[in-house]
Amino acid sequence: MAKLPVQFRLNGSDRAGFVDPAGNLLDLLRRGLGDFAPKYGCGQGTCGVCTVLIDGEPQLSCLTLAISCEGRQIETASGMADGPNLHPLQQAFMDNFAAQCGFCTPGMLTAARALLAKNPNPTRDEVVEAISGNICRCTGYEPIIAAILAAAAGGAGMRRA
Amino acid sequence: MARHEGRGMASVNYPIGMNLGGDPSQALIHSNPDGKFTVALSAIDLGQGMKQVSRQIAAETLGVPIEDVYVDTADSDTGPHDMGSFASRGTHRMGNAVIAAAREARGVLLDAAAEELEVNASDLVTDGRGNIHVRGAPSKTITVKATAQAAQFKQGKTIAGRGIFLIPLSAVDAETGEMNPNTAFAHACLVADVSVDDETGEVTVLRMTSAYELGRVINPRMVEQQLVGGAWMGISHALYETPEPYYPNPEHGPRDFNEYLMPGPGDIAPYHVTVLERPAPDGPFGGKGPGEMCANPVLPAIANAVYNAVGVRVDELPITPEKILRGIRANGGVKPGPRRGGAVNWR
Amino acid sequence: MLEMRKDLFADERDDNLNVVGKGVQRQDAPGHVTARTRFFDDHAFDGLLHLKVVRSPHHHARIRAIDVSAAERAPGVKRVLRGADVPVNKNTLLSLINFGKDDEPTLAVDKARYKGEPIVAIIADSEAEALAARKLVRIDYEPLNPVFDVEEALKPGAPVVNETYPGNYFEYHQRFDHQKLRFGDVERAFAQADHVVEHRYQMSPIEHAPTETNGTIAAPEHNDRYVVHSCAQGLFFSLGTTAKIVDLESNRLHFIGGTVGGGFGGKVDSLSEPLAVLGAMLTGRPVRYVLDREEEMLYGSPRGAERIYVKDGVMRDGRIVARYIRSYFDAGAYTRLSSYAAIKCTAHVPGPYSIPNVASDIYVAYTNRCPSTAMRGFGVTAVDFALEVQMDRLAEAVNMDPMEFRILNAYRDGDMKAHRRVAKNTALVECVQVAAEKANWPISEQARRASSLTEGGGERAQIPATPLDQRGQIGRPESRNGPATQTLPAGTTRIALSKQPVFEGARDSRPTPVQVPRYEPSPRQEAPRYDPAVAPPLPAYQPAASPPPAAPPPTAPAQPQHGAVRFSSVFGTRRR
Amino acid sequence: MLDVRSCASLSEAAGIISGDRQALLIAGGTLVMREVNEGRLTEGTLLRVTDPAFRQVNASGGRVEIGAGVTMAMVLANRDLSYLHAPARGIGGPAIRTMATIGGNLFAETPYGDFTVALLALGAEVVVQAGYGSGRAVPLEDFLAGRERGGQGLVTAVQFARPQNPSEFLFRKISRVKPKGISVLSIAAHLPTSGGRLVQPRVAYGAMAPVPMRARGVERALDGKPLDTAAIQAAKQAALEGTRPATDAIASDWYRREILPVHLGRLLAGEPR
Repeated sequence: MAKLPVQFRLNGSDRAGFVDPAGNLLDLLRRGLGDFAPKYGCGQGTCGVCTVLIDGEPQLSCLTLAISCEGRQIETASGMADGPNLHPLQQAFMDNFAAQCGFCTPGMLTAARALLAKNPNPTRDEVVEAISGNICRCTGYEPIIAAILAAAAGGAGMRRA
Repeated sequence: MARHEGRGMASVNYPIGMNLGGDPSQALIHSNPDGKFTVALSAIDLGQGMKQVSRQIAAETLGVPIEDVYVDTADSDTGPHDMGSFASRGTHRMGNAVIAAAREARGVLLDAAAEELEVNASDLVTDGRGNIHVRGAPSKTITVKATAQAAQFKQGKTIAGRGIFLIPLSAVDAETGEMNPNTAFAHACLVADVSVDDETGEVTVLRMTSAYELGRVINPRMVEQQLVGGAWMGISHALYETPEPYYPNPEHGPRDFNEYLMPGPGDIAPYHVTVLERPAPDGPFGGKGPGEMCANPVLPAIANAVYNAVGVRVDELPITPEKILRGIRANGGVKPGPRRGGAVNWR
Repeated sequence: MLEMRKDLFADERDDNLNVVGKGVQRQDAPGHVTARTRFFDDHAFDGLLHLKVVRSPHHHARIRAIDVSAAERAPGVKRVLRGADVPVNKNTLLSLINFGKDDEPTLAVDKARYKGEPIVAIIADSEAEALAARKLVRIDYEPLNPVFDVEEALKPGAPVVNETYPGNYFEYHQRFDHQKLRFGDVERAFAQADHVVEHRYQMSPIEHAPTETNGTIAAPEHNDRYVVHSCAQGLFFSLGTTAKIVDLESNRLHFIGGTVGGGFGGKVDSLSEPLAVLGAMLTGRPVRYVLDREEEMLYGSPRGAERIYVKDGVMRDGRIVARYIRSYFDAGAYTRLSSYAAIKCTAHVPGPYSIPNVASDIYVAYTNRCPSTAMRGFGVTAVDFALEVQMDRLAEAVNMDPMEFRILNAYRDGDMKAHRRVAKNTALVECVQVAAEKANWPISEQARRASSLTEGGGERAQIPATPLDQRGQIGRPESRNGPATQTLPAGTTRIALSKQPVFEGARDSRPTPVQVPRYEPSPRQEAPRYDPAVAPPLPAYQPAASPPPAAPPPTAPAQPQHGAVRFSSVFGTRRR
Repeated sequence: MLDVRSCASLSEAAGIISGDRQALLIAGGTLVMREVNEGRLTEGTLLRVTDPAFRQVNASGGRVEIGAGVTMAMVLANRDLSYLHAPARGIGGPAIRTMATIGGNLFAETPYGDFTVALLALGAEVVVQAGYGSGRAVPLEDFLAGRERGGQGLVTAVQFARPQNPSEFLFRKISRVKPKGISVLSIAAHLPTSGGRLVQPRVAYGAMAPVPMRARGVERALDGKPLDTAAIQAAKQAALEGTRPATDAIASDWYRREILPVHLGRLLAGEPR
């Protein structure tokens, strides 16, 4: 089966790749374009470690047909920092020791980023809801919730998300 | 409908390192010509913090700032042998190996500084900020950087160290089980407060309070990571998890994170930990290792709290709502135990 | 959330340290939050191939025929592997330390012993092609009766799960179908106790469920070597296991790992490394083998189930005078690490308490389920659950507060433990006291005054006279209920002390800031054997009574061994 | 290998589906892509529909029509559909909700498909288009009964009468994990009243049978009664009529039967779960 071309903007840059017709976005990002921020955790939509933003909406790249992303804006955790300057969410994850093995972290950050973009001052319950599709097996979630609330309190959502 | 609150506790100890010993760890440390150190290991960091623990232990032993130490792990070409990251052995075994390597490297470092300062190495001390000076005479000083440069370009010395740590292997007696198991044990006691819905059998963990004795705490923030995450896992083991929900019947195994039940971020219980430090005589700076035991007391404490709340003993994990409901039915209703204590005393 | 109690044991510590004890940032945190941390799968390779396995749909079945011809012809397929392609297709994980017999194939050949057992591996240009070809493999099975319950598995006539261990139990010391612990006379103590309480506890299996599934990328490297990006929890452990299975010298494997997306014990087994390396060897190309989530959940080896019977004798005043534990580890179809867990469990019995009479019989039973392996708290988590629920019951039976009951029975410095070694550096009492205080759970003045440093030792440091038995001999299930055969006199030890690491400055119980161990020889005997060619020496103690009915097996001849160290006396038979 | 075709119109997609048994519609991807990723779906054609009608919501009038390609997130963003926000929020986490569609939910296997339970209580009809003709409305219950047989055509939309009073629509999903977990069971109830009495109430369950089901016994017990303690008691008595719950990884059939009346009673009485 011939591969199909697909073009989109990834973290602000134009990128293109060739994919199997039924190939998923996660494989294209990782194997095709070398962006290893989204991870493979299940391929089922049950763990959230492959979460990316597509036109600003959080989506699971493992369940997304790559060719459906033609012309769209895709953002991953690789593009969160502004050059050497960490995004406030990234800094808050550091400050709150919210990463242990670090495997869920890119997906968590992306889920949190989607939340703060729409809701700069979330309640704890809203933070809990926002990360409810993201599995963390190390931290017990509490430091992650604390980090997102801290980033929000510091104005992460207002400044840039 | 009624919800019943109950309180239970459990106390445990936990062995550090492979039970019978025979599990060596090695470390290599070397300095670049600027007095910056690399620790080469083959130990695994799977989130527990192996890299950072080794880094702090190396910096402390070398007597240099922590920013001057990076830990490289794990590459079998550069990192010497280590048994692995399991059995709560990382901090204890590898920590000791890192100390040994760092001591050797520090010895060379101080020798080189002594040559530059024209004093005895035994009179030298480090200040942890990148300087070496003569004890009692802080003005007679040389930086670690200058020392390393002199060692490399003038003296022809390698500032490097090798370390290994091994608790030798123990035999086991076939008839008595006599053996030389672990040399270090950590300890804990945990109290769980729960609420049980007597119509659905659902358990809510209201809060947990614990005390852990872990030997020397190398990094309290990382200990907190382990204990908080481990307590979550303990709740999970107690109330939710199993790949065989009807064990020993092997059917209905979960295939994903939806079917494999674990507490979500909306199920978290407030948790307070107090840490005690009784240094292990053979631990690195007395450290033990909190990685494994942190879930263990949670399981029985919750089981005991459920019994205290509604009078049902669930002796088969996980303590599912179904098992509790069946227990209440078998008992002819709830039979709450005595109330234990009052409001928690958290600071 | 976390509070330090620096006042306790302060005189045993020097808190004047530079960076140890400080909550400084983790070295790996910047990489984690910027997503630059590289896990095993985060490496790009040109020409990467993908490996998927065909798994048994049966719990227990004879494999009559395997037809891979259609799969071999499928689009994109580069190679199909069967058991015969695996150079050393039988291994046991602890063979690296010479503990246990090789019992597990990498790809099953004649028989599938659990549902999900790998039988065929397919290597293709893409994952999709490997998955499509997987459907084309035809395997002819003859289903066999499975056994799933540990106690059923140990009964005579149960289906044989694993022919290496035909009784469905791991064989300890070439003599017994279980590991024994004997300390004092539990039967006599039960007879004298005011209350005897016995209950059965069952720990469910548990899946490690790391967010990163098991996987490996192996690729031919320059210098005729293979680079292996591994998720292993023990890098050299996995390297050694892989080298043995693919029959390569260890220096031809270059393992890179160290940054792992959660493990919890589930990445000790080297589930993916050997096949990925073999694939790279046979195709000359990089091969990636990653378990999908369903495979990880169902076939990625769980923490095994444990069934634990606890029987305690307790006096009216709250002292526990006897504890007997009979426990069954569900190993699944192959040994992996269960044999070791039973030993660790034995060392843990009777928990952190001083009990003058203790015995246990710990079995490792084989069943037709996915082999179980290590998990966080291995060998201890389940028995702690059983013991601490049992403790709650005992406290109720003697009408004592559960906290005070723990403190009363807690082990103290100087107490003799059931494995015949003195307890040191204990702190259970203090943990209970502090937890009670923080939880506002009132305890008596006497309990508050107790200390781990006092009341231990003395009479509590004695090793009691201990009846021995020959129950549970290998191949003789009828011997499981035999009488005691002799009594070991009080004070007897038979296992030489290992040379213990000694720290400078530790003797005055005030460690110097920097402790480095050196070794002192054991006071009584030289260190245990290290030469793999030397058979274990006879025990130092020779029984005065008549020898046990079963003749001790002959000393094994020296065999070429894969591992470096003969692993204690636990396993002594020749390895296959 | 799998091929993918994009269809600019719903009728084009319907035509292909009618003529090709190996053609499958992919909307949000939450069901189909998992089958692809795990290797169960390796042959055939996936159809993508780009027709705007597929993702259209018409919710302002008395008759509501929601395109089958409308996502849970779109439902949540639509104020006219506030009564459906609870079931929409019950589907997955935020990322799943931006992908999962109303149409896909109709095909989700138990214990999934909680949104469909809500639609069942609303008396929804499914618009099915077979071949190139126009769609026909099929009662949701009939659609679900025939779902396993397949071959019904392309689902293009769902339709239902807008509830007169949104507060008369109740939904509750019981899961072990909070806030996101799959169902032990779910209950939806549409309880229109007139003069203080219930008029033709509709109650539906998820995870209590192989497909979402109507609770006819409960409906009968409530019909024409005021929603008082006696009626709720009668509803609980009738709660299990017709149920055939499964035993799965989440719960046993026994447990589902035990707690269904409890949760039904709490929902009807306005008590927390």
